[in-house]
Amino acid sequence: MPSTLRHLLFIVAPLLIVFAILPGVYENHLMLFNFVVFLILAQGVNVIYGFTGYLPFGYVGFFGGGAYGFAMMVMHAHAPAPLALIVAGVAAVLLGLLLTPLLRLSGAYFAIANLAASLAVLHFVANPALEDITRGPYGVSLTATFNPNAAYWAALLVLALTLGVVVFLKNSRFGLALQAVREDPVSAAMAGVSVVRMRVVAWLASALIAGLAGGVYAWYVSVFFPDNVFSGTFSIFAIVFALFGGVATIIGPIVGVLILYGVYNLIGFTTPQYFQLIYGLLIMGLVLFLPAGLVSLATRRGWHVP
Amino acid sequence: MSPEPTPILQADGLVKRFGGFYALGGLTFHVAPGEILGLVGPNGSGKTTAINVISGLYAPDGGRVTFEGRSIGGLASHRLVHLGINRTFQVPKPFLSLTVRQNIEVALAYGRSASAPPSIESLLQEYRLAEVADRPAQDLNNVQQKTLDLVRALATGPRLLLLDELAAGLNPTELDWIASRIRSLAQAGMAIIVVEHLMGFIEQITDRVIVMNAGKEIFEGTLAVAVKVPEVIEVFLGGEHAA
Amino acid sequence: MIRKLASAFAAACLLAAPVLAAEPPAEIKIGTLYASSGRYASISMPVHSALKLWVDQKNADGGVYVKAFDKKIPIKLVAYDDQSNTATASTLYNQLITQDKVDLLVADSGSVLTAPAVAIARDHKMFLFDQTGTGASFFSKDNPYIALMADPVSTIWPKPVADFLTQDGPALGIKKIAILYSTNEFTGTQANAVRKFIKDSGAPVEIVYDQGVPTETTNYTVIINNIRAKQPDAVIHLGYAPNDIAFLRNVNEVGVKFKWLFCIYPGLETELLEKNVGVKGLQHVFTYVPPSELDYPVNFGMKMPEFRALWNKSFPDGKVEFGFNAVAGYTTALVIEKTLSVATSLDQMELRRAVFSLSGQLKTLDGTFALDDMGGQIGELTPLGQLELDDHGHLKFVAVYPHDVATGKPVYPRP
Amino acid sequence: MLVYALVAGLLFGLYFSLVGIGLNLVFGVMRIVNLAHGDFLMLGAFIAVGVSALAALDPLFAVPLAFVVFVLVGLVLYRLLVPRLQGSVNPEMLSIILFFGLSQVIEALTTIAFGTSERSIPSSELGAILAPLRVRLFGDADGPVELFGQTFPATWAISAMVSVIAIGLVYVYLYRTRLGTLTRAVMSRRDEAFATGINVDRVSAAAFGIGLGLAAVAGVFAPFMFGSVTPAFGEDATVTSFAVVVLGSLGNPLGTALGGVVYGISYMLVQTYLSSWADLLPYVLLILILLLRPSGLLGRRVRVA
Repeated sequence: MPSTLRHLLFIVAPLLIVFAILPGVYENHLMLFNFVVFLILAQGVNVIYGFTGYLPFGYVGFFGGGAYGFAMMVMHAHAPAPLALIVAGVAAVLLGLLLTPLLRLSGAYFAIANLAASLAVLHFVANPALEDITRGPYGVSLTATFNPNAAYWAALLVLALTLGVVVFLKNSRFGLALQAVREDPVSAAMAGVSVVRMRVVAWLASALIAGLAGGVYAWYVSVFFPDNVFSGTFSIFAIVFALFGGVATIIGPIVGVLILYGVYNLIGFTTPQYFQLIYGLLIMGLVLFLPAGLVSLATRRGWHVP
Repeated sequence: MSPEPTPILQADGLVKRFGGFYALGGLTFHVAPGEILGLVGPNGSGKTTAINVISGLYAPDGGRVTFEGRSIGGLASHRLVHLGINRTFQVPKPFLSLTVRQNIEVALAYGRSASAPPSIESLLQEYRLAEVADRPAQDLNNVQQKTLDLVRALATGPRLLLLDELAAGLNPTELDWIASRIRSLAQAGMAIIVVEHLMGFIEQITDRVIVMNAGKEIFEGTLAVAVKVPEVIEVFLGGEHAA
Repeated sequence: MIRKLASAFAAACLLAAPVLAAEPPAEIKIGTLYASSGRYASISMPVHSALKLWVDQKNADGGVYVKAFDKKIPIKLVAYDDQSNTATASTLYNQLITQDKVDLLVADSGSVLTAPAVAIARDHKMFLFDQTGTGASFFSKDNPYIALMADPVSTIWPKPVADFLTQDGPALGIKKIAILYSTNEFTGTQANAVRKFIKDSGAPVEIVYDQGVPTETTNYTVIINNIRAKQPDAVIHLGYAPNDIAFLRNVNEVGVKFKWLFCIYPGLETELLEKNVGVKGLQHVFTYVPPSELDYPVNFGMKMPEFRALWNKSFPDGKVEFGFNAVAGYTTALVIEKTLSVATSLDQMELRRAVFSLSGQLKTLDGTFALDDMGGQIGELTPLGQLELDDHGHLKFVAVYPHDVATGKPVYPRP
Repeated sequence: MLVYALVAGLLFGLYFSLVGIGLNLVFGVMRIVNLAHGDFLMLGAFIAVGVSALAALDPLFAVPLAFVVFVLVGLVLYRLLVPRLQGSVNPEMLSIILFFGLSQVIEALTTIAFGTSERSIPSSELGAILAPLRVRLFGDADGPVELFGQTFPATWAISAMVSVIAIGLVYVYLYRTRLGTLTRAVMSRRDEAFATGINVDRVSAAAFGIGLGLAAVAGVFAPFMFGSVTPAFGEDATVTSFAVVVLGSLGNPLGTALGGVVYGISYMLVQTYLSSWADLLPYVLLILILLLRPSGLLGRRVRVA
């Protein structure tokens, strides 16, 4: 069996099926929805960080951009949710195009510039001068498309698409070439890889993923402020989850989200007063003791991790 | 030497500046298919810069470089690879977290070799990497990494190959082995430019050398003749001319 | 629309019937969130602490009277920490509804953290006790599942300020007004409202400066200088507590004396502002007169002095400041208590009916509880007042507008 | 208005140089992105609040205290965190996440200890010991100071003055002491510094300690420059520090001073003429500088992929 099929059959399908069944069993649908959103975002981070080495510290810029793309379509064009969702993705891709010059930066410089870019987008969207377009700081209320159930299924669809992208990257020469670019751009160019084009494609793909996630999020929550959808914790969580599991793999980010976001919710439900403290310590421990993620426990033993 | 065929690469008055420093100050030379050309000269004479310009790492600031009659100055590296130019690096830079096989796969897939490229298995066998094929490149020793760098270049089916200090750090047996590989590549019609400090190695494999100083060529001919030219001797100051 | 509500109500009554027959529960579960850290912690903690105070007080007394079961039942407060993070807040609101199956859902403080609850509550047909989320977008005709407990909606809150300037102002010599606001939902909406009230009044006053600054602004020296250049007779500054602290400190440090200056938080969080700005810096400043100064006639719950004494006893370490937000939390609690004492079942639509039935009737230490038909709070209005020093050098409030509650004359211009 | 904005921007900017300089040192020497930088600032502010409230002393006394305490904290943290971090595959990236975790821990602990309310210090307390000097210079011991015929908060002038002194001392450290010279060597060529036998570990530990100490010193003035502080104050301060540092170029303390001033002046100009867009400024400046002049205003270092 080709590995692509194996990955789709034994990783992607079971995950999707579980999350399709869970709402019937477990009633905190928003928690399930947030799991799906973080699965999407963590894989989006995986695409850009895992496969090209750019750490998108302002990843939430695309997410918020998508959410506002969705909101503006609903508010101004009275578009139906599915169409608005597509526009959410397009909005994020356009934002990604605008930010492609950032790819000239390396390492921490890229991470910081990306963070600054996401904050710039936040303050732009939230400026009262744009009240007629974005509702500025006053927040949007999308009662016309309010349908959490449909939004949940849309989120699963976006997750399926995202996982499809990652499976493709993991099994294709394209993905291999991306990793080559990450390891050494000069050598990659000397292998005939168009370094700039590869990076831009990965960058836009991860922007699209976050934009769609932002779109379904806007659809689901329907009332939000700029601070809600541009909250830096989306970036941080997505990155920490992806790293915890292990990037450049399919299952790493999935395991990362399931375990770490699970633990996060467990702490939140049980010992709320030390929530932030415990979580901060957990993150530090992760970096110090498992810097290559959980999958490294397996790869260190020479096992292959998809 | 047989009568010279048409050159595959022709450099005319190449200039490369870094700030006010002229790394190349009007370098002119050519190389023909099937020929092994040595670039020699003291440190800082512009040998590696020449290779970097030809392989597209730097755009030239002046002069002209043509490959198979086509001007290639300033083209991006991957475009040059597709045209049939490739190189190795003084310090090899394989894709460390990828396996040896994956390293070669990338080049095979993206090299757009004009001729059918050699198969991955034959490359692994021929260059003694079969045993480590499924290990990540970071596990390889320096010589193996250098070989992998060469194989990565060969996988794109180049017609012009630039070798930057390939021989450094190899023991005599390995040197003989790699020299024979290079010669057989040339015999198959590949043009090869070798930058090297080891004069014995240069003498062993090159048909012709260009001696460089301060970004320009000061001698062209065989090494045996070069070492008798006073200007060349002066440049090396009795340095490395082992011949 | 009315028909829709009516049918929903009818359905609710049908559902309510079996609840009445059921055994009384061992406890009434009230679910809420708070932010112990992050950007909204300083407004969330006082509100939440007040709610907790009420729960402890009632439970010590055997619980609250619940009409649906005609007996006192202890309260269980299910509270989670959202850390000012709205995605976390969403999950936790949902957890409260679907897993903990709380009987009453109470939002976290402030509009940003209330926002996620609005849609979730509506989706699960849970009535949302909105404590201080004054966002105008929360209240719509097609959403019956929300009411604002303790703050007036932002669109009408600043009416006394505008009315004073347009009606009493010209006689005092106030002709030029400057408005400076932080660009967030809370203060931005109030700025819009003030501007509209002033323009619509037709009074001979002119707005000579009207600028929004980012909410993160903590540095007003240059802005103060720019306002001074316009020579306004009155300056309205609308910002959150940290903005007010920085603004007032800068005003004093630069040595500017605006003839008439209004800020929100000297009235709402007087102790906090006094600690950070100092008594001298607050003297002559106009602000909202908090309920703690007005001694509203109370027909339910503790009076202000009692509440304050209990607060100081319960939180002696001063980590959570007593102030308007503390009162807001307690007001929410009182609305809940009263609601439980009149609702004939714990069904959500019956709770809504009970809450709305209190409108205009319930008088707490926060003033008269009054709702518009969308659930927006239009009672509990705060008059305009001025901070002056009493004989002992302590701050006191002088209410100046509306005239029927006024306790003195405004000092204008500031000496 | 223009003159006022320019002078205010200068004072404000000099202070921001001090805010950023510790971050610069840590990143320049170790390639570590200290996302908890703003939290150390916040802790410095709490030390000042404590000195003022408990001991009733001029907050200026908190400056040496904060510096010494946080140099020590820095040395301990360095031992605990950095060697493990440097041993990983990509320390630069992982440091971002590690120090984000640390910032969470610091904020949580501070909240548990002090609560969430805004804290500050009366403006008149800062520089109380300088009162005789002020009487001689300005004629009174209280109230604003006059510069170019305009009045500015005295606290701003004092903060700016202390910032200049602190930056001067950093300059002396880097250019006039042996450890400082080695520090510069490590900054410019970390890889080669190892090869030349410099005790990179010692240099780094010192830089880390001094970086944290400087952040805490800047924090002492935060209650005056920002009106008040809360445990959540660190996050915004960190991002602004990055803007200042990147503006000026990394690894160059004079650059940070220039970056701070450029940032301060442009901030005040935007606030004067386009006030509601003022918060876009640091981010847009940061991105533009990175893209157009990647080495910063005074830098040589290449940071292009």
